[in-house]
This record gives sequence, structure tokens and C-alpha cells, in this order.
Amino acid sequence: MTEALPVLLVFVPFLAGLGQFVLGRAVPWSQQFVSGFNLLLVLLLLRAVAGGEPVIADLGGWGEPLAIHLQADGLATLMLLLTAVLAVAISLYAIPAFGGHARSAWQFWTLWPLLLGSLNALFLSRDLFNIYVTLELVTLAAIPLVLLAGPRKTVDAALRYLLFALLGSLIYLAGVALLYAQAGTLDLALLPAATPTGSLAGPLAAALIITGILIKGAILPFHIWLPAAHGGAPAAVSAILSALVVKAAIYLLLRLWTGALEPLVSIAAGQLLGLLGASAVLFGSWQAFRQSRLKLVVAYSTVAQLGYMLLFFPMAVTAAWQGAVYHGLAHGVAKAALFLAAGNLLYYLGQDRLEALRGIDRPLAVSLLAFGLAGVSIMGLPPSGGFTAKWLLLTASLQTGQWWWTAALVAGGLLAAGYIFRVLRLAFLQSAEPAERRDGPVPGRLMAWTATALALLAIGLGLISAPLLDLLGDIPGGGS
Amino acid sequence: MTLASITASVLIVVGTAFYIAGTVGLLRFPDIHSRLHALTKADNTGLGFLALGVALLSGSPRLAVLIALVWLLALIAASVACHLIARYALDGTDSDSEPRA
Amino acid sequence: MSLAYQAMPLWVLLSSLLAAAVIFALGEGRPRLRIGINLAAALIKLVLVGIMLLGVRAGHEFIVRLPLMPGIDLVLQADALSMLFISLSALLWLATTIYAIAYLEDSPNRARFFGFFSLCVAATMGIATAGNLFTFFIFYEMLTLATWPLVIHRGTQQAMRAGRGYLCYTLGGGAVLLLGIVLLHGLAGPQDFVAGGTLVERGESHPLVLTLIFALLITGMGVKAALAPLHGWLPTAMVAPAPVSALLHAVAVVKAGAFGIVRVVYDVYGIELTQALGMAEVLAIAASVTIIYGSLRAIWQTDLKRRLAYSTVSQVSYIALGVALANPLASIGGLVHLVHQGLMKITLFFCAGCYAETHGIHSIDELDGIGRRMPWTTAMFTLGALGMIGLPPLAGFISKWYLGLGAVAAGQLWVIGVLLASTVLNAIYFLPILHRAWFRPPKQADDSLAEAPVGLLGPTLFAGFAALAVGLFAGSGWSPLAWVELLVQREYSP
Amino acid sequence: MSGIDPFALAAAGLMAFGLYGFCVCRHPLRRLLAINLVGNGVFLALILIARRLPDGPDPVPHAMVLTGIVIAVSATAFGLALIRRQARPEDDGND
Amino acid sequence: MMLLDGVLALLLLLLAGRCVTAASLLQAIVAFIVLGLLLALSWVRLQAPDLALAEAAIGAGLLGVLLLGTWRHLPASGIHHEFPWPWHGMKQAVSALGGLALAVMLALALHETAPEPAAAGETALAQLDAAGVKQPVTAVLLNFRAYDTLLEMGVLLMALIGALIVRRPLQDGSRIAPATLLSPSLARLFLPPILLIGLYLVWAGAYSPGGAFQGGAVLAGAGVMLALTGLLRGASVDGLWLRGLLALGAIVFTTAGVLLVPVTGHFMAYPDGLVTPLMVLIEFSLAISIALSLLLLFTGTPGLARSRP
Repeated sequence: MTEALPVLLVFVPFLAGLGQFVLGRAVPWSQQFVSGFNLLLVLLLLRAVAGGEPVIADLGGWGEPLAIHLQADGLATLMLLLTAVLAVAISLYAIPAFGGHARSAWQFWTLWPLLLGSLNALFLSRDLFNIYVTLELVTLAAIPLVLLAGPRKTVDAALRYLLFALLGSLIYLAGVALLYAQAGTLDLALLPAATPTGSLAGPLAAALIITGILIKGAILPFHIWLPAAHGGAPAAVSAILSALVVKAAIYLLLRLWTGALEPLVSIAAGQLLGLLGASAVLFGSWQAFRQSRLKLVVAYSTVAQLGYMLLFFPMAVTAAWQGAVYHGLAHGVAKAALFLAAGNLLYYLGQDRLEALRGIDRPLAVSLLAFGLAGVSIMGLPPSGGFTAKWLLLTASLQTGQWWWTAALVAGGLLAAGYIFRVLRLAFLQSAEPAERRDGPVPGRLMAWTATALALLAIGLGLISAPLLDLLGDIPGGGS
Repeated sequence: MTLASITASVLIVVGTAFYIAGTVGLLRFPDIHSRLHALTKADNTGLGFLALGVALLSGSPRLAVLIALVWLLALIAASVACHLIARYALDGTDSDSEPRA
Repeated sequence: MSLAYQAMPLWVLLSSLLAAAVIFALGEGRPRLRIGINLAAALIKLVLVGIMLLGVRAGHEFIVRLPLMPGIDLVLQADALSMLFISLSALLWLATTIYAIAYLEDSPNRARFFGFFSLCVAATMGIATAGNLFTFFIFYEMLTLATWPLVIHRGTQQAMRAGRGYLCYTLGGGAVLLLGIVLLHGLAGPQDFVAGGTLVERGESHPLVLTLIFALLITGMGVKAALAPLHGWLPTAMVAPAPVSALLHAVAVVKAGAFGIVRVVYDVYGIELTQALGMAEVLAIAASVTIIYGSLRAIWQTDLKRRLAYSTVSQVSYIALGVALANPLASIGGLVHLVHQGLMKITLFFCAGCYAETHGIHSIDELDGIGRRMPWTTAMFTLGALGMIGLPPLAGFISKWYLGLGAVAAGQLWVIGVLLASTVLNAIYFLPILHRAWFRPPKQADDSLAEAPVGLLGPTLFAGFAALAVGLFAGSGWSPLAWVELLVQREYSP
Repeated sequence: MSGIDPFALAAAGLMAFGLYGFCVCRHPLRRLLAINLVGNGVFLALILIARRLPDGPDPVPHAMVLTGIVIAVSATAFGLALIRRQARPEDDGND
Repeated sequence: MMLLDGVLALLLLLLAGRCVTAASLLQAIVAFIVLGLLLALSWVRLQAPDLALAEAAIGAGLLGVLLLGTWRHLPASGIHHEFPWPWHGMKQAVSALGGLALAVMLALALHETAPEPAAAGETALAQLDAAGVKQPVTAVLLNFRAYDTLLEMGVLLMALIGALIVRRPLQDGSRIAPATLLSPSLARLFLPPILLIGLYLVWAGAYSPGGAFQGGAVLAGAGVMLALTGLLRGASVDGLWLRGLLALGAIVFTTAGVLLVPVTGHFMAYPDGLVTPLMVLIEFSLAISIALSLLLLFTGTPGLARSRP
């Protein structure tokens, strides 16, 4: 019975999306069922995985070296849980947000379940080539969603996103090809044993795979496609992209680094990734601080926050492992809340220049509260999921004696406070003119409270980390 | 070396020669019409010789018929394509096919 | 029942946390309901604190432990030291709430204000009851965040600048503190606050690291406690409304820092280790410098609230000084000053708020003859000011007396000099105000009686008389002094 | 085999040329071409890898190539649609 | 034959270089299309006729048409010449060096990886009898690793949706006017054989080179031909039937994969005895979806209509 869960997690949203496509008009409520059912499936999976044994589905029943397996271990289940929770919230948020525009609503409600299924497929995949397909699936579901904000405004961003994503996945595929040439299998579970070491092809394959993923994950030198795409998309889509889609790439990196690529990676590579991560933290935060548009602030914040997750690689101990993954969860929830809240402000103002935010606290108090609460987690202040993650990473850096990463962690938190409070400060600033000069539509309760609920969850993640970290378990392979 | 294979080889060589001639013409001739002229004439004949040679080599009547069919289709397609290109060139819509700076 | 009783610190915390949540949820509408909830929560908290006070006095230790992360618990405990802080906060919260309701009548964004106000108190409760450094840090940062909207409440450019300064200092301090805590965690594992500290045996093996950690911890807390080079945010934060200033100075922020220093010295490092590492002297010197520096700066301020702010910088360091002298008598002086300074300073700020709200007076030279127009307020101001100077038998005198005794006992006679200098300086910046208020003729012709409204005056009177009472009845069994003596006895007995 | 397989050189060269083109070219259509060059190089490499089985070519890399081609073409077609739109932004439909 | 291989490889490299460095965009596109054809030829040489077919039909053929069509739509001002030679600047030089280094490493890596036979591939060949088809690639695509193929259909569908979101409104139904009477009649003449070939390729996939992708691409090619000659035109409305056909492949695939679980005990597995008919069913539905998706990607419209006579 439990074997069915991973498969259903892929197929149910997929079929829902296809059905929506064939139907030809938007049926938002059906998606609520799908995301609810998806959450239920994940919770059932959670119970099954909690024992410590992963749930595995053999697709086609052809057995190990050949067939594709879906596997839900602690890490995958946590990511699925994040996806499922965000899916419920974002689906609710999207009902009012996409109301009115019949055609784009239909496109959204078609693409969104497909993206959900794709993400589930990516998290569950245990096959190198299948991961390539799911990566493409996620990308090609995500980019049309970006375009829903209006092709005229977003076409440049979407094109750039597409070009980088394509390049990234092909480089990844090149690595997969080289790896298959040596190991003769694509199964992640069999690869470490089957990969011969000591050749040139192995490390080259690993380097190509990692580079490809870094491009997809918008890590520092390859981040240039992200801000425009995430900043330009509709708020619900930005939330999905920042919280889940780029996260999926980093998830892969964590999974492969500790699994399939383990025999091929070196300490130097880990340090290099850590360096990239630390630079991303500093650079992204600084850029976020300098932006003049709200959604770009949040988008650059994503560039920065993804960097924290890379700090796992140089340290590679259990605390770092838990910290990086937990940061993924916390950032996912908080960033979704941040984008939804920003979307509410945008909805009211009709534009997202920071200057326009002056004195907006009165009409949009709830959304602003959500922004602030989510910001607490982004800054890594207690009690919040972001703080728990930061604490674990700090602990890891001192445990491994690599104290230099603490500087990035601490500085990143302070810079994050800089850009979050810059926004709040403007919102609280009383303008000379009366605040009623804007008469935009006040976002409905559904929009305001989904953002707030997610923000509260981001805070709450700081209090319920123990069971989640238990589920995640220690670093696979016991660390190096 | 049977007679058939020798004949086939000769046919293939001749066909290839026509192709080379056609290509040289394409590269050397000054304007589009003469280029077309060189290309279609030489290539259609070249293809004919090649097809004949390959059909002989294969030794199966079924394949030979298929190859003849391919040749026929290619011939029709080439002539129509050539006609269209020449027509566009005559209409002066030529500027469309050259990169516009 | 016993479980619920044991979890008292949690209820105290939740009483204001829930109040904050409800106030946020209510929004701007229904002000009466909001006021009702606010006052009810403050009263409930007071009752809960009273019950706990009885329990702790009887020797009971309340402790709540919630697992937070693998290996790390959220610990809330109520020992004698935390009760000192909790009682002060609970009492003054009630007073400040009443004061703030009157002060902010008809001003915008009241729901936001009172929401964050309650949150602020919740954070203070958390700091007071924190049972380990980790828990302490959580509430310490929560306090930073909850106070910021209060500091910038007016929404002016000036308020925003003050808010920015406040954040830069406190978040930076928080980061330093976090580093210290993580380092300590890595060195010694999770450490609950235990009287006498738990690090003694590690002191020999890692003296250098422990010294570094101590410096980090004290620096982090010193920001909030406004120790000399780190005090910059405090005077600028004066733009906040008067009840906020009162809260910042008397109860929440500054005291949180001072309280943290006390915790680190007593319950993490222990007095012996602190002395062995040589950090006690350093702390004492830093505190003394701050005392003198703050007083000196206060003299040159013309804005009433700025002068009071520099006075706070100076006075709060008495607490650190008392702790750093590492001797029972000085400790009594320092800890009792936690309460005494709180009561006196809140009285002073309430009075400043009354002046500003009733007659729009902000600057000291506008105070001429105010004693005639607002006799009650000015009387309370006088009580507070004289107490600060340390006139016997007022509260400030008690603190200074014990500090002086402690200094003698510890053989640090230079501290007496610091105390004397501070007293003189206090007199220099307070007495002219009193002189203006009582003896100068008012500048305007109108010198009719125009006292502050009841909502403002009531809490002022309450705080003023409380400040008077803790001094006058210091010898009674229920006074803060008696409580602190009990506490110090426990601290030094093992 | 004594020397290096010419197709191995070609595969490596295609990928390298593609990457070079992606870095150097500015026009999105050129970049898209460059990406497809990388793709073609990868596919060629996969086919080379497939030749190692003793009894017939390895079908797994072949299947990967076929899947890869369809994905690459779909994505490229989408990219071309984006380029068209970017080139003529003035008329905005579907909003 | 080594010589032919060498020449082919050299030509591939030259064309790739041309494609990247050509000053004019059109030349780059043409170089790319020719490269695709030569690549198909190389793949025949490398014992991969299926892939050669696919590359010729999809990679070079359809993609070529799409590229040229896009080039036509670029405004004159939008096409600037570029001179991306390595000596034209710092960035170019660095990229060239990086590319060179990568090429050397890749070539060495590809050269050295010969030792181990692939376990997955051997298993696939060994289990071919149980897979229901005789063609190993088809067996992998539709049976052993059918899940990949299913997801790939999702990619195709979403690329189409994305392209439709950015499409510009149709000015007028028949934007490609027939130049002469000759081309439509030619198209009419060619249509039956092309359709036949397409369907045959789908059918043949079970035992010889061919399959849903190649066949679908040929069918799409027929559609493109009709559209180019003005017999078929894009329409701005899509019908339920059209959307149904677009999703048909994925739906049939998924449904078969899920519904047969009680019989087979595995997802995406086929019960004994039904393997071949099921796979043929799936192949044809996939081919229809692929052909329609590719055709709509070409027309850039959500729907299709026959031209007015």
C-alpha cells in the first residue's frame, strides 16, 4: 500500500493538470481538492517513512539496474511536505489572485498542478536521467507561469530563464552521460558502488552535474536569470519559484553529494561550493538592500538565502546537513509568505516601487505583519525556522573548526535585517499627504491570511524542529 | 566482383560526379537562376544514377521499387522547390532571403 | 494541578503573548474591548506573579522544559533572581498600560502600539524566566523586534532614524551574543542557569576561549544595557512616546541587558570563575566609566528626555558594577538597584510625559515654574530625582550604600570615588531642574493649576509612591531589599 | 583502437563550441543555437557510449537521446516563441 | 570507413564553429540545420538509425523550419551582425580558452571510458523477450523506462502551453499565402505517402527503427507542409477534441500505468499477453499527441482549421 504513495503523488496532480487542460476553463476548486489530497498523501508517507525505512516504488517492476525507482526517504519526504503545505496555501491564495482573467486563469490552473506533480516527481526520483527529465519538466512548467504576469513585461526574464535553465540541464546531462559510461547504471542507489574512482571521467562528470545544478539553482555566478524572473512573475508564482523550484535544484545537490557522487567529490570542491554560497549570501543580500522595487528585494533575498544551503558542502557533518535542509524548509515557507505579502502590497498599490510604500501600514496591516513575521525567519532571528537552521549551521562551523563560515552566517543575517527593515521602515513612515490618496483594491481576507498563516508557520518552524529533524536523520553515509 | 556490382560502382561514381559538378556550379555561378540551373540539373541526374547503382547493389526487386519511388518523389519535390525559388527571385522578393543588416 | 502550577512561568509568558495576539487580531476597531483585554491581561499576570512569588519564597523552583531542537530545550524557570525582575515588570506593565492608554488617546495606530507593547512585555517575561542562554537569546531578540515598532511609533523621519540606530546596535549586539552562545555551546554543551555557574572545571582547561566567550556575551548584552561605547542608540530613541521610553528605560530593554549580565556572571560562569579569568575587574571598570560618562553627558542635555536618557546610561551600570565587584554586599546593591532604578526612572519618565502631554514641554528651560501649575507631577519628579541622586532614605541611597559597603569589603576603594562622583554629577544635572520647576517664575502669565489628566497622573503617583516606599520600608520583610538579600544569600552560600 | 575516436572529438568539440557560443553571443537566437549545439554534442557522446555493449548497441543511452531530443526541441520551440514575442513587443495579446 | 568518419567529424566541428562564429544570423541558422543533417548521418554510422531518423525529422527538419520561421519574424533592426571570434575581446578569449580546456577534458574522458559493460543496457537486452517488442530502444522507452517517456510528454505539453501564452494575436487566418498553384497541388500529392510513412514508422517501432517520436515528427511534418502551402491554417480557438488529442498520449499512458496495477502489481507495468497491443495503443496515442503538439508549436496557435477554399 505504501508503495503506491510516491506514485500517486506524481500521477494525481499530473492527471488533474491534464484534465484541467482538456476541460479548457479554470476550475479553481478542483485544485483545492488536489492540493489537499496531495497533503494527505504526504502525511501518510510521513507516517510510513517515520520508521526510518524509505518507501520505494519500482516503476514497471523491472528491478534494479534498469528500471526507474521512486524513493521517499527522510529528505525527500521533508521536501514533499514543504511542497504540499505551500501548495495548499498558494492554491488558496491563487483563487482571488487569478480571478477574472479567464484564459490566464485556465493556464494557471493547468500549469500549477503539473508543476506540483513535477516537483513531487523530482523529489522522489532515484534515477539520474529521470532527474534530468523532471528538472526540465519543472523548468518548462515554471517559465510559462512567469509569463502569466503579462508577456510584454516578462518575456525578457522568461527567455533568459529558459536559456540558462536549458544550458544547465544539458550540462547536467553531459555529466550523466559520462557517469553512465563508467557505472553502467543510472540508479542513484547503485551508483556509488558502481563508479570507479581514479579516472578523469568521474570527477569531470561530477563537476558537470554540479555545475548544471548550480545554474538551475541560480547560485552566485549563475544567479543573473533569477531576480527578473522571480520579481516579474505573479506573486503566487514567485512564491512557488523561490520557495520550491530553485530549492529543488539545491535539494538535488544535497542528495547527489551525499549519495551518488560521494566517491567523486573532494574537500576542495566542498570548500569551493561553500565559498560560492558565502559569496551568494553577501552579494545577494547587498543587492537586495540596493533594489528599489519590492519584489526585486525579495528575489535577491532568494539569491542570498540559497547560499546558506551551500554552506553544508564544506562542513559535511550532521549539524550542517540538518541545518542546510532545515534552512531549505524555513526559507521555503518564509519566502512564500514574503512573496504573497509583497503580492498583496502590489495588488493594492498597482506598482511595487519601494517609495510608494510610505504609510501603507494602515490599509494593509495584516499583509505587512506577514511580511515582518516572515522577515524574522529570513533574518534568522529567534524563534523561527530560519534561526534554527542558522544555529545548526553555526554549530557545524564551530564543530568542524571552519569558523570562517560564521562570518558569512552572521553578516548575512544582519544584511537581511537591513533589507527587511528598509521595507518595513517605509511602510511605517507617515507620509505628509493623507494615506487615502490611493484607492487600490484592498486584498481580500484569503489573500491576506494565507500569507500570514505561512509567516506564522515560518515562525512556528522554530518551535517544532525536533520531529522534523528526527525524520531527516543524520547525514547519509555518516559524513566524511 | 560480379558484373552487377561493377556496374553499380560505375553508376555511383558517375552520380557522385554529377553531384560534385552541381555543387561546383552552385558555388561558382554568379546569379540565382544559373545556380538553380546547375543544382537541379546535376543533382537530379546524380540522384538518378546513385539510385540506380544502389538498387542494383541491393539485388532485391522490392527495394529497387522503393528506391525508384524515393527518386521520383525527390524529383518532384526538387522541381517544385526550384520553381518556387525561381519565382520568388523573379518577384524581387529576393531581399527577404538575404540577411538584413 | 501540580503540572499547571509547575508551568507557572509559561502562563505568565502566555498572558501577555495571548493578549498581544488578540489585540493584533482585533485591529483598530473596538478600542474599549482592546483596553479591557489589555488591563485584564495585566491584572491576571500580576495575580500569577503573586502566586509564584509566594511559591518561590517558600523555596519552590518553577521550571518548564520544552524540547526545541535535538539536544536543546526551551527552559523557563522562576528562581529568586527571575522573580525580582518579573515582579518589577508585571507591576510596571500595569502602570505603564494605564498611562499609555491615556497618553495615546485618539492617536492613530493604537492597536499596533498595544500589540507590540504586550509583545514587548512577553519578551521581557521570557528573558526573566529564561532557564538557559539559548532561551534567553530567543526572548532577547524577540524584545529587539517587538520594541522597534514602538520606537518608530510616531512614524516621523526622526523616529525612523532613531529606529534605524536602535536596530543597528541591538541586532549587531544580538549577533555578537549569538556567536558567544554558539561558542559556549560547542565548548560545554547545553548549559542551564545554575547558581554558582557550571563552567568552573572547564575554566582551567580553556581559559582563553572562555574569556573570549565572556567578552562576546557581555558585549552582546552590553548593547542593550547601554554600556559606555555601546549606548548610542539610547538617547536617540527618545523620540518614542513617553510610555515607550519609560518601558525601554525602566523595565524592558535596558534592564534585559543588565539582567543578562547578571545571569552570565552568576549563573553561567559563576563569580569565582569570573574573577579567576580576570573579567570581573574589566567589567567593573567598564561599568564605572559608563557611570561617569553618562552623568557627564547628561549635564549638557537641554531636552528633558535626553537628559533622563543619559541618566539611565549612567544608572543602569550600577547593576553591572555591583555584580562585577563580586562580593555579597555589592551584589545586594547592584541587584536591588535593578528594582529601585526601575521605579525611580519610570516615575521620571511618566512625569516627563505628563509635562509634554499637558503643556507641550520638552525642553528643560520651559520648565520654569511648572511646580505651581502641576504640583503633583512635579512632586513626583522631585521624588524620583532626589532618589536618583541618592538622598537618604530614598531608594537610590539604599543601592549606593550597599554598593559602597561592598566596595569597601572587596577592597576596591576607588569605587567609592566613582559613587561619590556620580552622586555629585547627578545632583548637578537634577537639582537645576528642580530649582527651575519650583522656584523660577513661569514664563507665561498663565500660572493657574493645570494638572495632568487622571489617566496620566494616576500611574505617575503610583510609581512615585512605590519608589518612595521601597526606600522607606527597605527594612520590611517584603521589600525588594529583603528579597535581594535572600537571593544573594543563596547565590553565595554554596 | 589506437587513436582517439573522431566522433569523440566531435562530441567534445560540439559541447565546447556551444558553451563558447553561449558565453560570447548576445542575440538570444544565437544563444539558443549554441545551447542546441551543446545538446547535440551530449547526444553524440551518449551514442558513442552506447556502442560498448558486445551484442548490439546499448538501448538505454539511445532512449536517453530520443527523450533528450524531444525535450530539447520542445524547449527550443518555446524559446523561439519567446524570441518572436521579444522581437515584436508592440502588440500585446492574451492579457 | 575511418576516413568517412574522420571527414564527418571534421565537418561537424567546422559547422559548429561556423554556427557559433558566423557574422550573419541566417548563416548561423543554416549551418545549424546542415549540422543536424550531418549529425543524423553520423548516427547512422554509429549504429543508431532510430536516432538518426529522429534527428533528421525533429532535430534538423522541424527545428530548422521553426528556426527559419522565427528568423523571418525578427525585425530588420533586431538582427545585428555579431563577430564572436576569440580575439575580439577579453570575454571571448577567456571563453575560448575555457571551451578548449573543456573540449580536451571531455575528449579524454570519452576516450578513456571504455572498460565496463553497462549493467542497465545488458539487462535491457536480456529482458527484451519479456518487453513485448523486438526493438530495444522502443522497449526501453515504452516499457523498461516508460516513466521517463510519460514525463517527457508533459514537457512537450507545457512547452506548447508556454508558447501559446506568448503568441501574438493572429492578424488574419492565412498568413502564408500560396505562391503558386503548384505548391498546394504538390502538397496534396505528397500528403498520402507522408501520412503513410508516418503511421508506418509508428507501427514499425515495435521491431525496427522507428517509433512514436519519429512517426509523430513525420506526421507533424505533413501538417507543416499543409500549413506552409496554405491548406491548413492556425486558428485562434481550440476545441475540446483538439485539447483532448494533445493530452491523449499522456492520459492513455498514465491511465494504463495506474489502472493495470491490480493486474500487474507494479505501476507502469503491462500484464502478460496484453503487452504488445497495449504498447501499440500507447505508441499511436503518443504519436498523435506529439504530431499535434509539434504542429501547433509551428503554427503558434491554439487551434487549427482547414483553409477556406
